Amino acid sequence: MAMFKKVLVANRGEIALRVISACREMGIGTVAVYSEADRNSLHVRFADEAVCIGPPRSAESYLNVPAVISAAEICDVDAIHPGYGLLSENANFAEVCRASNIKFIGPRPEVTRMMGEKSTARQTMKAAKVPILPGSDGVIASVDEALTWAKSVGYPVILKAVAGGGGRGMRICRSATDLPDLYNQASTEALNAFGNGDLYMEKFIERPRHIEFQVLADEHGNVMSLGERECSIQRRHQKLIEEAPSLQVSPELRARLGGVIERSLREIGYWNAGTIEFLMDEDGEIYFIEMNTRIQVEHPVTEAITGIDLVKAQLRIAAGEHLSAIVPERPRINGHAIECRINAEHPEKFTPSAGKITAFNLPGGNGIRVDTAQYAEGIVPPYYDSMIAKVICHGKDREEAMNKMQRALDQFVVEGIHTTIPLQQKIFADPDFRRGDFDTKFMERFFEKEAEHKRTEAEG
Amino acid sequence: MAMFKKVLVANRGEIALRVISACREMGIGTVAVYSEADRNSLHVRFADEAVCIGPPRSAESYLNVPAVISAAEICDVDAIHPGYGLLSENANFAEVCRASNIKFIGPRPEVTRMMGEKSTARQTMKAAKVPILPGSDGVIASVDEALTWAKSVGYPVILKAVAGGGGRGMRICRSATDLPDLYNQASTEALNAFGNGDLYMEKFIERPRHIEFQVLADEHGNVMSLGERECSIQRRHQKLIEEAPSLQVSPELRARLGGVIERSLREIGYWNAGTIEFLMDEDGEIYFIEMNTRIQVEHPVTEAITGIDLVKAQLRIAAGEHLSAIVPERPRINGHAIECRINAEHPEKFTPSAGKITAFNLPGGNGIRVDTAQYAEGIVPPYYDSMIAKVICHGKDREEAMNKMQRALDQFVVEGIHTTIPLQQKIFADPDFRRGDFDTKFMERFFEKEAEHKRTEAEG
Amino acid sequence: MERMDLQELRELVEFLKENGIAEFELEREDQHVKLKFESAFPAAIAAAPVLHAHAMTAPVSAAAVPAAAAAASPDAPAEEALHQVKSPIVGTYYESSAPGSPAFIKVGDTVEVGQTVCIVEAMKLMNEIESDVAGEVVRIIAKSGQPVEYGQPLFAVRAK
Amino acid sequence: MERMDLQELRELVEFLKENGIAEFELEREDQHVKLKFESAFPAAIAAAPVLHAHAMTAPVSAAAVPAAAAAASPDAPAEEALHQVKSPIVGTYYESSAPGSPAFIKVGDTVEVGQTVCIVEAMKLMNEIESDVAGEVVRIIAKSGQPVEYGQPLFAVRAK
Repeated sequence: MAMFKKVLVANRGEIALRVISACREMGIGTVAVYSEADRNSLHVRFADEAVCIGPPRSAESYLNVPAVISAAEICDVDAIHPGYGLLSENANFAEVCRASNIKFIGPRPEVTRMMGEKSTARQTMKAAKVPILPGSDGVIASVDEALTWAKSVGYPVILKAVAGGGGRGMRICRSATDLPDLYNQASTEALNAFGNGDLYMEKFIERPRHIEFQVLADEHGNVMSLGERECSIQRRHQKLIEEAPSLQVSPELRARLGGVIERSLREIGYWNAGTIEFLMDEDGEIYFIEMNTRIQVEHPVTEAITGIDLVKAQLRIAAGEHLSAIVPERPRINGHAIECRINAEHPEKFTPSAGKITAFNLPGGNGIRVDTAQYAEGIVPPYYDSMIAKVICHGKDREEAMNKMQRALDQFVVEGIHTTIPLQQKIFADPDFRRGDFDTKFMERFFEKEAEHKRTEAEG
Repeated sequence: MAMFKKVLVANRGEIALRVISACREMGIGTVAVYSEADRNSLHVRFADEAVCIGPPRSAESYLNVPAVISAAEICDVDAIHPGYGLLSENANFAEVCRASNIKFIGPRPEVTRMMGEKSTARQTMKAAKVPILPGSDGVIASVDEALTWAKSVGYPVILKAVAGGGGRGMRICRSATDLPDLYNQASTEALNAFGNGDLYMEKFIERPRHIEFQVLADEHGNVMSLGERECSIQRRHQKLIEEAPSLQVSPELRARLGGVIERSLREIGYWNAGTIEFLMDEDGEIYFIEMNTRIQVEHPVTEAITGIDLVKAQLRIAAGEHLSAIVPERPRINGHAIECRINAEHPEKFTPSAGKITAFNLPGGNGIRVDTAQYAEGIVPPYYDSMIAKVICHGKDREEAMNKMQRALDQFVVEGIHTTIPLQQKIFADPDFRRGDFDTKFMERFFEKEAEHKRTEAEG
Repeated sequence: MERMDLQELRELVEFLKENGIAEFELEREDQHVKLKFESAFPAAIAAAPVLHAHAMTAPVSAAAVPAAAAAASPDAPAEEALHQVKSPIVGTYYESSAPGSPAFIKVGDTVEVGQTVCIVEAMKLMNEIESDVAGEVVRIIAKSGQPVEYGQPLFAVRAK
Repeated sequence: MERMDLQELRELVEFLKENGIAEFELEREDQHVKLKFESAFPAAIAAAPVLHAHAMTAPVSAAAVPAAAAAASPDAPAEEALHQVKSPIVGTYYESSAPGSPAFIKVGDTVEVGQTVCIVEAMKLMNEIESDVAGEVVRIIAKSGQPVEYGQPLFAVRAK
């Protein structure tokens, strides 16, 4: 199959520009789509063609399947790249593309759908021998059964209401002695709250790390794991900082888990770039949580340390190329890379900060990559995701990458709106972060320390 | 010797910011110096301290040795990094630094002086077995002697007046038959023009390529060649585009010449980063022309393909570190890198274009590095070098690097002043350039083609 | 405007713009000038997209209507009074229901609100587009068979 | 524009910009001027250096002299009329020729053009700095032993 002549990019912001840039470098024509709020966006300016598909609200523009497909048809494109978010994991959209004879750059809709349902994905991965978070796999009938499950899962465990939500009917249990009481409390609470006292059990991880594996898979059954990223620095499940490699993943674990993932995705018939997300417990045990069947925000850290262009790889895979032509040999890991997501948010209150950017200076120089679609005098519209830029630093080791990031953040000037830069500057000065001593609860502790610090200062 | 605590950067623009960034990443304090015209420059903003050293004219500020030294003294710095140009190859300045107990980041003044005098440098390199441009090495007494020299040098040769200049008393000679007449013409012309008919002879290279080797050398006698860059795309001896590696340098030549250079610099007692410039003739023979004893504008292309930070290496060498700690093993060449120097000049008339930058969008994304000290609403003052930015693209091969550069140039928006971007966009679309079929005369032919093209269009 | 004629005003405006002045007011016994610029001088980067080729004919965007027009000529209100019927969807514009059939409307026709004025084909569906205004059709902007984007003007109508 | 022609306005704006003034209003019986710069001016990136610590005491730069002074008080022209004697070189400022010796000048003294007013040491050399103005010393700005940069104000003199 020949390479595409023209690709529509069904996204906005930095990822739209990222895909447009990759296409341009490959000689592929590009079509941008945009809402009325994005008329002056750089993805519109730098695409070969651009089509307005609706009013500002995403539901009426970027998520409007008929509008996107019509734009693709009137511009006569061969393929659609969905970026991340928006329509990227929408199996219906992928089906409409197929019906319209437009190549969707992603896996088959059936695979997207399977991986989109958490329990199906879990069962699929379990069957393929990928380690999943141990648990009761269903309703527990009695205290005795709970004790048996807990013994096999290993303490601590967490009891959750099947009908639950919001922490009600939920108990963390650290020993067999405590279990009967906690079981009864949780069941009663659940019954009162939801009219259903059924509970199930999962292994409880006190301080999980978020580790994810990047893969590339072609349409001919070839899969390659490109190693992991660690994304434990999160605020309310929103990643703030990502890095690769993870300090917690040994070459043996990387190779072993990579092998398991490669086999499982081959069985599923997966193709495209993809990410398998895991939690790692305090003992270094790792458990599957979900799979993302698209390019990921933090893909550049993997690009930095492997030298592989993941977006170009997506395009080549979708055009039918063999993985062996795209990645001739398993890449060595070269140095260490860290990414900061720069969001248009107040750095302490996290309120979104839309508006006009009055001053904008991007950091540059050795080992700094910036992915952004913003510019001086540009507008951050209030309708979409608050991320306005990604800064990626690549150094010979983690220490150098962190020092580069500090330097880059100091030189990243954004005025007119608030950004998370001051927060990230503080994180990079935090001794625990610098040592690599963190997990997904890091930000909670960080904010507590900050508050404590402020109280002390106020008193002093 | 411990690492410096504080370094003064005796330069301006992108290279000042480059050095400041390297220092920051190493935990070294920085002092910027600036003229009154540069008060709002980024090197002033991003240094820890900044000292105004004089009025706009370079001679009264950046080239004012007492002012720079006084600034270093009042700020109590350990060392001065001179960047390129300005005081970087001024042996007197290096001597004043030494006398003032401030470490000059560069070689000993004696070595700077030796390499600064062309004939001494030539003799030194010749003695160290570095190939130099063959020639008579002095005045030719007669036609017969000229014939003898020409035979040993090999045709074509060029006769030049010892007292000459501006092409007078100069003749290119392609065969022994023509030589006697040309010799007499040149001698007569020289006598009439300069009152001195003495001639000397050099090998004439019709279409030389500019090839230069990057080296690092420590203060303990260790030297390492980091391979070559090709800088043949020049306009009036001003480099416009540089790349590494050169298509013309085989691994064998790279290793052999690297070895010769390493030996010769060890003999000289050279330390610091440095660049040995050569001309390469049509047969691939290579001849020394001069050495630069400082960091070079185009150093980032070598950084891209070797992964070595040359400015950090300079700092570590000057602090007394061993090369083996800085570059543990000879680096492999990784892919291909190209740099464009973006000048504030009219892209056809080459008149300098100072003024206020009204819009500024830097290209970013995978494999793009930008070194600049400019920003939207910044001012390009009329007093200094016209270079406002460098764009460096790194790809897996030359084709990808060129495609990246085209994409990056398309996304590099500068308004309010003229830049060379439109010229470089045309060069990257030129079939000869893309094939690698060029030499230092390329730009002459390119402008002729452009003029021809315009004539044809006007007629058509 | 004897004291400050247009030429002088032009220079003043030019000067204020160069110096990034957003608001200016000058009052004297015989004269009062007050000026306020649009929030952004059309940011150069943002404004540029219109420079490069697009699949679509550029919709009448903010930048395209020079503020000068409004400011300069109170005696030429022609264009402003017209209502534009815009495409509510992306697709291909057709003037008639089938090849060879007469166009739904032509210049000089009177249209009512809700009257079908054209077809926009999207995803193989023929969507009848209705007028959102009543009045006289003054100009047909789109050409039959032409791709149109969301919000692209199709007709100019002098509203009644 | 007889009172305030463009040239005058130009100078005013230049002055306001240099001093980082965002808004300006002047009202007199016969005249009223009001000016507001675009938010971004003076360019935020450029203006910021004063925010971070420098070795030098910030020379009287733009930002330091509050424009308010000029704008607010036509009857307090104090600051403007003063001439600043600035350091012509980078170095260390000394008020006297040797420790313990009396200062070359003190507040209230009258200085002549060419009179030695202080020493700036640079590269171990004691450079005598001469006044470039004649008048009364109103304020001594620098402190003995303090490093000074090129153009840094040392004294304020009311010129005669």
